[in-house]
Amino acid sequence: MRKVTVYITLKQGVLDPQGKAIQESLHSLGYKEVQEARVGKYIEMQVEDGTDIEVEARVKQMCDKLLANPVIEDYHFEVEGAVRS
Amino acid sequence: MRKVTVYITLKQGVLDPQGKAIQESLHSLGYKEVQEARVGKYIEMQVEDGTDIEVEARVKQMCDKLLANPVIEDYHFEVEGAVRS
Amino acid sequence: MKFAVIVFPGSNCDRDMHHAVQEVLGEEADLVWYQNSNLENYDGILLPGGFSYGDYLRSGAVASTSDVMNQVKEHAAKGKPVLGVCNGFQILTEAGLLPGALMRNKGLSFMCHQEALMVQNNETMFTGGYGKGEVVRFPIAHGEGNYFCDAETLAELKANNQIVFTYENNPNGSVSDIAGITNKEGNVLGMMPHPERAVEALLGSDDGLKLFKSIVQNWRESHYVANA
Amino acid sequence: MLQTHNISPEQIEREKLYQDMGLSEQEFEMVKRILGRRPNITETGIFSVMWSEHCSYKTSKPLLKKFPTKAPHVLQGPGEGAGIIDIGDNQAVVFKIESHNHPSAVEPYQGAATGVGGIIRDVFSMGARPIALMNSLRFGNLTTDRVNYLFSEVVSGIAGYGNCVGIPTVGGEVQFDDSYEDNPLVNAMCIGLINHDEIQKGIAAGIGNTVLYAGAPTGRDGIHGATFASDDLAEDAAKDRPAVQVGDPFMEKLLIEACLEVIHSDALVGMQDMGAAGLTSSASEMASKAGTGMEMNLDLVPQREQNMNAYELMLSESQERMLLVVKIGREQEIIEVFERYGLQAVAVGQVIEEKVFRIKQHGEIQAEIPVDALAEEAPVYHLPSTEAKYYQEFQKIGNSIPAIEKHSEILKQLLQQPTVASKEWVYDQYDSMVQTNTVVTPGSDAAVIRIKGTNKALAITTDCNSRYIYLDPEVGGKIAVAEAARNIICSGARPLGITDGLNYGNPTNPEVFWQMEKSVEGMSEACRTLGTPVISGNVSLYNQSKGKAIFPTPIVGMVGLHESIDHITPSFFQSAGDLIYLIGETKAEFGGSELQNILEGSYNGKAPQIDLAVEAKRQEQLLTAIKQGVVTSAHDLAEGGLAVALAESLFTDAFLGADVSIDTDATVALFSETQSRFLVSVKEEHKAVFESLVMDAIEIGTVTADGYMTVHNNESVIFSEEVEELRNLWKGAIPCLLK
Ligand SMILES: Nc1ncnc2c1ncn2[C@@H]1O[C@H](COP(=O)(O)OP(=O)(O)O)[C@@H](O)[C@H]1O
Ligand SMILES: [Mg+2]
Repeated sequence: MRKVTVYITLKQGVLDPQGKAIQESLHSLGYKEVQEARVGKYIEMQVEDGTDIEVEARVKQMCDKLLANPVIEDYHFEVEGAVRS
Repeated sequence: MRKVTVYITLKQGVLDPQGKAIQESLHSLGYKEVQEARVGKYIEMQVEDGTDIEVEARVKQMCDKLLANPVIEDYHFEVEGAVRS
Repeated sequence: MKFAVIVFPGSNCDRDMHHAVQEVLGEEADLVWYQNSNLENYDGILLPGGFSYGDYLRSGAVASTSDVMNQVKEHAAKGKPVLGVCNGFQILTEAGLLPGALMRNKGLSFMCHQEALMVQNNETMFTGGYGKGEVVRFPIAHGEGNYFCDAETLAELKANNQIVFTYENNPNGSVSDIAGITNKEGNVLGMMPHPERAVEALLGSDDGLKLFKSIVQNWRESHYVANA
Repeated sequence: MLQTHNISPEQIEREKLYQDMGLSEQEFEMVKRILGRRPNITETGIFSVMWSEHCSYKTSKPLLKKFPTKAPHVLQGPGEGAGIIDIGDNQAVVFKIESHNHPSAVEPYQGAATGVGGIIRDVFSMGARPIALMNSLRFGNLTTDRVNYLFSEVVSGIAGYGNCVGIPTVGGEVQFDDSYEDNPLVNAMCIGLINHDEIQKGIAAGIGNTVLYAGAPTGRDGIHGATFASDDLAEDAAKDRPAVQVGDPFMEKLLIEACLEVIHSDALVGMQDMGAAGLTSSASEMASKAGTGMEMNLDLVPQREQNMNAYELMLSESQERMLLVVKIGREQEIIEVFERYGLQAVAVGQVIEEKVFRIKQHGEIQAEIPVDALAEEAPVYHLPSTEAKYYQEFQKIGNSIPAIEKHSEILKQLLQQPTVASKEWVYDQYDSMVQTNTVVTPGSDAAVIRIKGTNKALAITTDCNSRYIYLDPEVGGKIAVAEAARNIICSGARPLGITDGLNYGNPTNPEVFWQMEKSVEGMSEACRTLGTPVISGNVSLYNQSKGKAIFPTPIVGMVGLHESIDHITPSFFQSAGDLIYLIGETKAEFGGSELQNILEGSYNGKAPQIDLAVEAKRQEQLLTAIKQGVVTSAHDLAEGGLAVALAESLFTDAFLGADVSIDTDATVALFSETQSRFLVSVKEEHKAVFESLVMDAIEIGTVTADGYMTVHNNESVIFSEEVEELRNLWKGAIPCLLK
């Protein structure tokens, strides 16, 4: 079993109303030092083991097909114990 | 300016319908190797600089006061360039 | 009896609540903007539904941190009635005035239709007008009404009779079919279904009217005693 | 996306860059003549969006002239943000429909959401409080993952936006046909309520007055969206991706409240939303309408992204933005209102006498264009029109009666056709009750909204059976209007007027243009006969991909008035013992029918015919009967004919049944889609009065308590089916297809 973590963020330039609301509310709470906040998704999966290459290739497919919306989102992921490729 | 990344996940034992739905659709797409999927939030902030201690203390407050709901969520965060404390 | 309907940026059932109390129930009610407001002269506080702050981050989270909530807490501490409906319920849990949290519906999508509810506790200042076990029909309209709390909290809720309404057919996955709960003291009620949308038969149900009448009734009695 | 920094006018002409922006060579020459010089990149961009079909209606204008737009009760016809109709007591109803097809094909959630946001702004920019939303959708059949994805995401997008802004989504329609597979249609309609004295206009009057920018800061969202919407959907829609805009319904909600507050200030001169072509169209149109000019300094425009140039700022379609013209010296009081709602409002320019549109940035003039050149003087094309070949073939085909063994089986199939099946999966995701006015929620013929403080109510419906229009554009056009009116009448209201959402393929194809021309003529005639003027509308062309055009889909959004809430009539049977009447005779008409779809998997032959005089008479008589209180329920016959209408009338929690007898051929009687028919139930004691009021009503049976739908002819029982089973098939069909 491997832990795979997928990080999904909005593309640069794509409006992030949620991030904006969070930043404003942090300001009103006195955390004026927060200059920008952007919100993304964070998906943790337990995946049956395979070689790094296999797992990474499969996870990439999952992101492209389902997890991320390529029109407005970017993603990157980490496969536990994989040698950075 | 420092980049601060906050990871917010559902507590163990709190069920995650969204994660379950993702796992099911992944299965129906043929990715049967996915044993579990849990969805969390991922907040990237640009924060004015300060010492590691200061920044970390402030970010912790932000999480406790607003960003995470202790009833259902756990969080951890990374302050760019900070020495792991 | 004088009610304050708190209006947050993004509240959208505020006018409905105001209409229900002022036009249908015939009691006094003001729409009170969340900023520099003063709640001292109000007998009851109503937190309406909607999408305060767009429900960004978590529904009710941002609104729960606003100043006016401190006044709501003081008001509640005096034992005066506070009713939070839908987003109002979410705000109350986020603010810690009620236990638990409201999560995404188990089906993941927003739902809007009538639901049958059972009155589990008719001894609160909100439900005196109902019979115990009475089944009523209120509309629901939410995407995050899935009530969650841990086992101990649930046990407490039951022990103190804090569960006021339950769903007859649980639509959203709430633990123990919970649709509405009060605090220990019984003067703060949070519920996902919309009583203010059920005060006119023309719109499909007037079962909610009794809830508002109960609040007024209870207030009259306590004040009769107080002023006697 | 097109690179727009440091490009010289010469380069634009030499490399014909204007073509990438959607300007033809002739149009570019016109631009040069108007300016007396070569346009720079910003000016070229401004002309290209203002002269795009989306903004200029350059190919549809000649057709739109055919619509009847005037009537004593019309306070505002086409031209402003939305049309307005008087409903008495100093009140008026404001409504318009708008398409967001191309954006929804690329990013269904945001495309649909921003479509809803846009139409809402059209309505409150008139000064009206939005009180209801409708949506009319078209998708391919639910057989591919892509279509299922588009459908689910569009619905969530509409829900996500509409629910958050607190305007009830009270109805709509969804039709599924292959022609929409790559090109879904997403049309949203908004209805608002206003007092006569609060009506705003989008005008920039008063030389020297200040131009205020309010709402969201400008980003690079949707640059060239208007042009994008005026071209075929590229097979690789990816290249259009920069056009994706993201909506913020929370910001919209605050904008609504702030704008509806400032209209009460006499400091406000004019207000318009920034829709397609953003700052460019709102500013130039406001000036053009007022016969003035406008000067803007882009350095003052709130910006979300770094170093945006004039081209980007002028063409951005960032959402939730408004442009206001305010009396000079009175800016602050208006700005304060917006600030109280946490919104930015900034002075960005002023109204000038010289009728030019002058844009400055970094102390330089970035654009200087005669105002009228952009609006009034936009080119108009009279495109060639040719009667479609397929139509000529179809007209030769006679009406034959399909052979059917088991009518009950066909009924079950019909009820599971997604176009006929329950749309509960869709509308349960919409808050249809917020604002506590919704008397009739989604699920009936028309939605009904009561008007607080009066005894009146409004009925709303959207309709367009594009299969008929494809088979016969003119007849189909008449039917679309007539069906909408039927739905309004059945609810007990009198039709007031319509808004039209015209969706077609590529108009430069003469056969497509012919479809447009004929369907508009048909609609116009129906509008005249039924007394429903066209007060607003929207045109979406180039709805085709891989060279295949969608079915011509001119959606009719109709609003009606209940003079008394006592007239509100359900479309479902109410109690056992009531008599069931069918109004109107039935002919063998199966062209474009749901039955034909099931049996042949395609549509061909003649569309059902319609006699508008008969239609008008029946509607009038039924409405009279309803108002006299002798009609218990009324439902129109549409897809699937009598069998489906009868079943639908039984799909309530009342667990009723029906026993009806038919004398003609069972297939014709049950499944023909002959027009101008209604199914009503009447109490025994009202029999005489009802029959004296409604001429063409034939008593066909009674409502029963046995929970069965039974149909027989004089010899034998044709079928007897358990209503609960039929209902489950009908309810379960769409969720099942999405699994
Ligand atoms: N996209 C939609 N959004 C909301 N309600 C819808 C939608 N599609 C269909 N409905 C509702 O489902 C019911 C049936 O729709 P439809 O079959 O088109 O009615 P009709 O044929 O009488 O016009 C109507 O009440 C309609 O408002
Ligand atoms: Mg109908």
